Amino acid sequence: MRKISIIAVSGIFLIMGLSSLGLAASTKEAPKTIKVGSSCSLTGPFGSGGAMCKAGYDIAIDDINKKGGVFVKEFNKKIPLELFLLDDESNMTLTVSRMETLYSTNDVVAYLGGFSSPIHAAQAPIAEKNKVPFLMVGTYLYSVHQKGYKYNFSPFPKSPDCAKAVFELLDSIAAGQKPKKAAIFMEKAPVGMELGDMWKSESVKHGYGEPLYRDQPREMKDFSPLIMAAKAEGAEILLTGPTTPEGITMTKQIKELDYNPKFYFAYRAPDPIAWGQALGKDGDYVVLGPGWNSGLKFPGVKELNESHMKKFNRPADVMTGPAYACIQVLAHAIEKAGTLDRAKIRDAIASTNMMTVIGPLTFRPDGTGVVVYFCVQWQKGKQEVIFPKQYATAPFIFPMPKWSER
Amino acid sequence: MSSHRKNIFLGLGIAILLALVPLLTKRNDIINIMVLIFLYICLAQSWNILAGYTGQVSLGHAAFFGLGAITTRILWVGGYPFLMAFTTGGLVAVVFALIVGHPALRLRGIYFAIGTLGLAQILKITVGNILPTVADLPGDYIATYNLIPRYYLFLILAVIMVVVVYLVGHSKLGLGMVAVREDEEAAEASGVNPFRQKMISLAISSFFAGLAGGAFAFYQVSYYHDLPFSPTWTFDALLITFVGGVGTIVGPIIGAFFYAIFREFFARAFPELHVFIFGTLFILVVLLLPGGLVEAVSRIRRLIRAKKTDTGFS
Amino acid sequence: MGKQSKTPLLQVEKLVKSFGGLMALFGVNFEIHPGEIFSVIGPNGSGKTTLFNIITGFLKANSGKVTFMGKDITGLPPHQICRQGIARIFQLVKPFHQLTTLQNVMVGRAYGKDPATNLRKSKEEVVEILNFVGLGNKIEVVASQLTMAERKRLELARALAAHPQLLLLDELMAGLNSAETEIAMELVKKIRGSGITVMMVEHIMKAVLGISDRIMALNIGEKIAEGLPKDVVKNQLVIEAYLGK
Amino acid sequence: MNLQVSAQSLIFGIFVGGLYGLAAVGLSLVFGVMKMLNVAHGELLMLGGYVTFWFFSLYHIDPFLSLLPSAFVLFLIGMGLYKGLFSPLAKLHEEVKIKNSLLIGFGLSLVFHNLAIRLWTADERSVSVFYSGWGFSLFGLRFPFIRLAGLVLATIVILALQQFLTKTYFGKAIRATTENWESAALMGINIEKTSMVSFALGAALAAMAGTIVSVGYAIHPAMGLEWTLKALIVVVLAGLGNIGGAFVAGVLLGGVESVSALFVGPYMEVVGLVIFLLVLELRPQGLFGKRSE
Amino acid sequence: MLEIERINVSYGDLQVLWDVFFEVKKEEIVALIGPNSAGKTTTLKTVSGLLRPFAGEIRFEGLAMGNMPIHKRVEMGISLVPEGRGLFPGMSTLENLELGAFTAKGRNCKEETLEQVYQLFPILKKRKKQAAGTLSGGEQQMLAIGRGLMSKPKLLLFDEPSWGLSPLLSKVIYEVIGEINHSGVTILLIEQNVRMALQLAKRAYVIENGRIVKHGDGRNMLNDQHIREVYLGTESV
Repeated sequence: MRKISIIAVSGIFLIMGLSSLGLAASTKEAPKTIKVGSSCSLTGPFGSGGAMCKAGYDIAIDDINKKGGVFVKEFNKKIPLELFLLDDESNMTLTVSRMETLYSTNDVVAYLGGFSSPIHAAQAPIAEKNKVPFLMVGTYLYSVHQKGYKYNFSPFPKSPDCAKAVFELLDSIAAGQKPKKAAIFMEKAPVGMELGDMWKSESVKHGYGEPLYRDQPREMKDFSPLIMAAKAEGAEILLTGPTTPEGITMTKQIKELDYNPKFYFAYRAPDPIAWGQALGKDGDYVVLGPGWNSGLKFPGVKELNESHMKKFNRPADVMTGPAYACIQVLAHAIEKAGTLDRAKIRDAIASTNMMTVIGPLTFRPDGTGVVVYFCVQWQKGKQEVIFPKQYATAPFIFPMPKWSER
Repeated sequence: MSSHRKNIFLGLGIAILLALVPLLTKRNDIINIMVLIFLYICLAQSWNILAGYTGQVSLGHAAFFGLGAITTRILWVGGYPFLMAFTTGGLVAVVFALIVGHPALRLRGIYFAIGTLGLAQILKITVGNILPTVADLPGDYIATYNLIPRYYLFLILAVIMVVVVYLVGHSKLGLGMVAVREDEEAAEASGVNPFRQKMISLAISSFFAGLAGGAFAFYQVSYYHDLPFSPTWTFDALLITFVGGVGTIVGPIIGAFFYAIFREFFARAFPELHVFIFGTLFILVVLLLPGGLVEAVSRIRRLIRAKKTDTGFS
Repeated sequence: MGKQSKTPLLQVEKLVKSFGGLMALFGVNFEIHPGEIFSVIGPNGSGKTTLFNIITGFLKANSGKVTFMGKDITGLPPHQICRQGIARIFQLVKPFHQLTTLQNVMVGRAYGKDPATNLRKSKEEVVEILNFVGLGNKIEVVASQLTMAERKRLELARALAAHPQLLLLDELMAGLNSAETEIAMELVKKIRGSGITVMMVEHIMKAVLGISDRIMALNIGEKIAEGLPKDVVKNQLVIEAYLGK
Repeated sequence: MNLQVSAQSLIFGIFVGGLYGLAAVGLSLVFGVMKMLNVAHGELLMLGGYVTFWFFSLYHIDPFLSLLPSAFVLFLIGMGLYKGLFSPLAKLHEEVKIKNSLLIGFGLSLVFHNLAIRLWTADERSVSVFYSGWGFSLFGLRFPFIRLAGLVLATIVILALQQFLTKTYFGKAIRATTENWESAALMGINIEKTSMVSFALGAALAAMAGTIVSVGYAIHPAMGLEWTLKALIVVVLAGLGNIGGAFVAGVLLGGVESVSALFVGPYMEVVGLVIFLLVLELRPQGLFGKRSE
Repeated sequence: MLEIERINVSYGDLQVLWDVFFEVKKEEIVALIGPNSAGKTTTLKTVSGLLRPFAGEIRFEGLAMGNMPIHKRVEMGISLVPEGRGLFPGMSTLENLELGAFTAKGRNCKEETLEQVYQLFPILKKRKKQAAGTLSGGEQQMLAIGRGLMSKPKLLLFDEPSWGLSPLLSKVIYEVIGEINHSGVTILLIEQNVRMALQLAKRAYVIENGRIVKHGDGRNMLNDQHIREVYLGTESV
């Protein structure tokens, strides 16, 4: 009797599970929608980045569907896009499961990225395995593109772009004012090491000498051991990559310890608009490389900002632009391919050569985007593009004023 | 014993049924969620041996899972045959368990729980620092990656795990473990060496946690090396076992189904509120069924029985 | 009257135990001979249970020596002492609550002296023991469902299943009514009859006097009398300690 | 590494440690009185931080002024949680109680996490007052006002709590309940009420820690778990139910971590944990725990 | 004053009291005697509210107590000196005593009662700053009794006041119990040391296996054949 009820209960679970999966339809008639999927972090530590991406996807799809959708030659009609976005709870195993769900249940023609490098590291091979074109933003991770994957594309800067651009920016400083000695604090994690090592060699290459290099422990709450070391060494260039909450704490402590680097670059931490809200004027002068900025003059940016304004009462966030561009690239590729066949869409993406909200875009054979690397600086509570010069919305302020002189 | 035979037939039946799943569906998401369920069963069941049967609530389970994963992955990708890498993973976890077992098992109750949590965290941070790279597979592995063998590996592992727990539960060894859990002094007075029982149970627990880690390393294509050491694996095992029914053999199984399927179901149905909804459901289950989901099973059973004998009463 | 052979089964010498500053046992000496029923009496807090706990290894004595069958067992852990052939019951019974009576007793059988390796084969013997203590009709009952008196019997059965040569009974009769006490006394006699030496701590005088071969009286950690029941009970020190002046 | 750098790191480590301590004290109080393990403690801390953030961004109330109001809000929430979710567990057997309180705490942490995202978005927040970053120097060492104030306030709160627990009748009732709830009930102490107030106090203490975190560090909806884990380790390090000890242990751990970060970098947490394990091996009852017979 | 009517009590599935009944009149000393685990402690716990009967009724001063919580019963004037003393070992002697006076009534005349307790047990005054857990057995018992008195109870329940005490100390404690009774406090006690209890008690009830089997005058009981057999031994005295 007991065993039967156990079977009954597990049966109920199974049926619930299976029925919730729904049944995938596969006919040759024109589908009602073109399905795209994203396993994105809405909860957990990557939740804030995930939310920025989601906004970009939503607005872009809205914009396209307002015009009736994407024209697919195979069916000779415009078909609207439909986004299936599942929360992966910032969990690297759940995200695999969600990717499979999107593939099997929702039968998506393309994947869109989530947010953060560890999540993408887990997602990329799934796209490759399922042979679904995958467009990802919100990660600098370069190594993932060096594995010969064919379905992974990223219209987003990668570690080498950042390493190069940061030192080009430094080189643009007048000879007499050039800062001396760099301090690098990076997490011992794939991106941290990748970018940290590149900065290290760029520093030597560009004549700034061997930098002070410190591994930043994860979930650090007190950065004084790092800051004091940099201060003691007289490092005038600070290059680092904390998470946003860590970066907020670090900046507060830099001020408290009266450490005055002339140049302060942080990847990822100052990206969200929350940086400025959280730090106020103390967040100013920090330079970041977010891949995009709402002040850029590329076509479509203005409209994107307006839509974002309507929804969230502020111009689009840094991840929102690249996320929007993903949809632009995808729509363009589908139209070019004229079919919903994933392999053909993949080929169309690979041959992308178009203007997007993040600027002109093509892809290298490894799937990384040939994108403009924008250096952005927080100025008066706003993110301003300062590099490359032709896109600048404001001049680069250097050196960063001393805390006592602000 | 006829109940023995019934149990074995029932188990076999379910296992065969599950073995047929990949033949009935080509859908990776179903296969995938089943893999997740089997993984949870292995994790929870191996934790259950130590916590449920022997009464030692450990929060360091992720350490064994992680050791199994890292060993298997490195050896396998390094070119050794998978089965050898897989078994070595389990053994490395056991060796670690034997080393830390002596000092750790001297601690009692919450001190043991938090102490083992500390141990696991040390290992996680150390691994994260020594191997900060992505543990990924060479491109040609991915080209040939197939979920089906993973499915069967996990299924077989889960079945073995359940069988082992069943056998241990019905053996002299299991009797001694449960005696230690129920009353350490009384067990000692009856000739049971509590420390030995705890050590054996820790060894079994860590071996299977290590194997589960190895299977994970075989399944998950690409991840950071310290991911399998993350405390969430421990908490998953604990929550699944507790919510299913600790110290029972069906508890972790029901718990794993509940935990994986409901979470997946809500995540699909309510992308923005699923965590809230699942949390609420979880609290409700705990408040209404303090003995775990197995209690629901026994309540249903009682209900059925009450219906049958209803005539006489009231 | 017990048969007094030359080598004692259990020999306790100069046992001293203190908790913090409190002296619980102060140089206690005694011997138990094979086949006898030896009782320890004394008011609460006189050190009887402490004595039991030291003999069975649950407490470490500050000094002194315990010899069992000519072998020094001082300081051995409880499970080894059990395997040497000393089993005990606890004053506050400690059944394995979630296990059936059969499983409870099986623990003793599987881990005590001459441990069983095949549980199924020893089931018969365990059932026999359960019958012996009068729980034959409760084989599949979970221990938490038993009454207090039944739990005592269960505890006794579990101890017997460990095949002891010496059985230590801590207040076996406590909580039993006169009729049940009679039955328990018969049981103890039968146990002794089967060749097991019995040492017991008991409050119920009727029982102590009825079945003991020898009695030792403790008061505040010291031995105040030892001898035949009829002598000990007339000892003035014992009367004062036990019943008040 | 020169002495000044080490000393500076030690000072900053102590500032963080004060927070570890404050977070642990609330958890310890709840565990001591009720034998319940509230793993949603970190989420209560997070809520406290957000309440402070709310006061600051909506009404421009200085976070140090809103310390008590935030604590009060969480006190009320704590009372509600106890009444609704935890009091049914009070009558369960001790082990089942710990287990089920842990499970409910887990469910709660999910609920609060998601709720915070809906209410405040997943963005990271921090309260920056006009005087943040200000401070004074002593022997070449920097003492920022906000961190000093945080530590001083935490110390005052703990001292006040100690006074409350040792000097007032109600405080004594809480301690009595911790030591022996049956006897406490026999003294005429209302156990249900004492438990509820202790739980609410635990939540209020978490809120104060949250307030200080929101000023000197950053808050975000996912921050709960790491604080819960840290608090758990500190509670056990100090010895269960030892309230003043938990604070001291927290300060010690914070100091050790920061100084060791100078020498072992990313292994800094390992140093703290190794010390923790050594303490457990040598003193299984914790640093300040009493040995029970 | 206290009327117990056929109460039945169980621990989970295990019933331990069957139809236990007795009464205690104002200013009486009543003893409840019986072998270990006969249900004496359970009875006291039920009276004080730590356990609830599933059948039967307890009335105090004519008021049915039903589901009244423990602390309300203390406020009404029932105080228990529990088995094994139940002190707060980490708190000082004085704090233990103060907690005894937790009720409003107790608090009102705290200082006064404290003086009385110190008079009964002068040693407690000397030990007032010492943690209760570090006191000797006798001192702990004194503290437990003193604490019981602090709430100004009308009815004081003693669970084995001579537990773990030397005969001499037991005697002292018993004298004090007598004194307390003289000051107007009604007393219900359970005791292993039957002779002592019966000498002091006005009336006594015998409980065996969870049932009341006998009751009568305290001193007469000392000569009762059954009592002598069961508790004092046939051959002794």
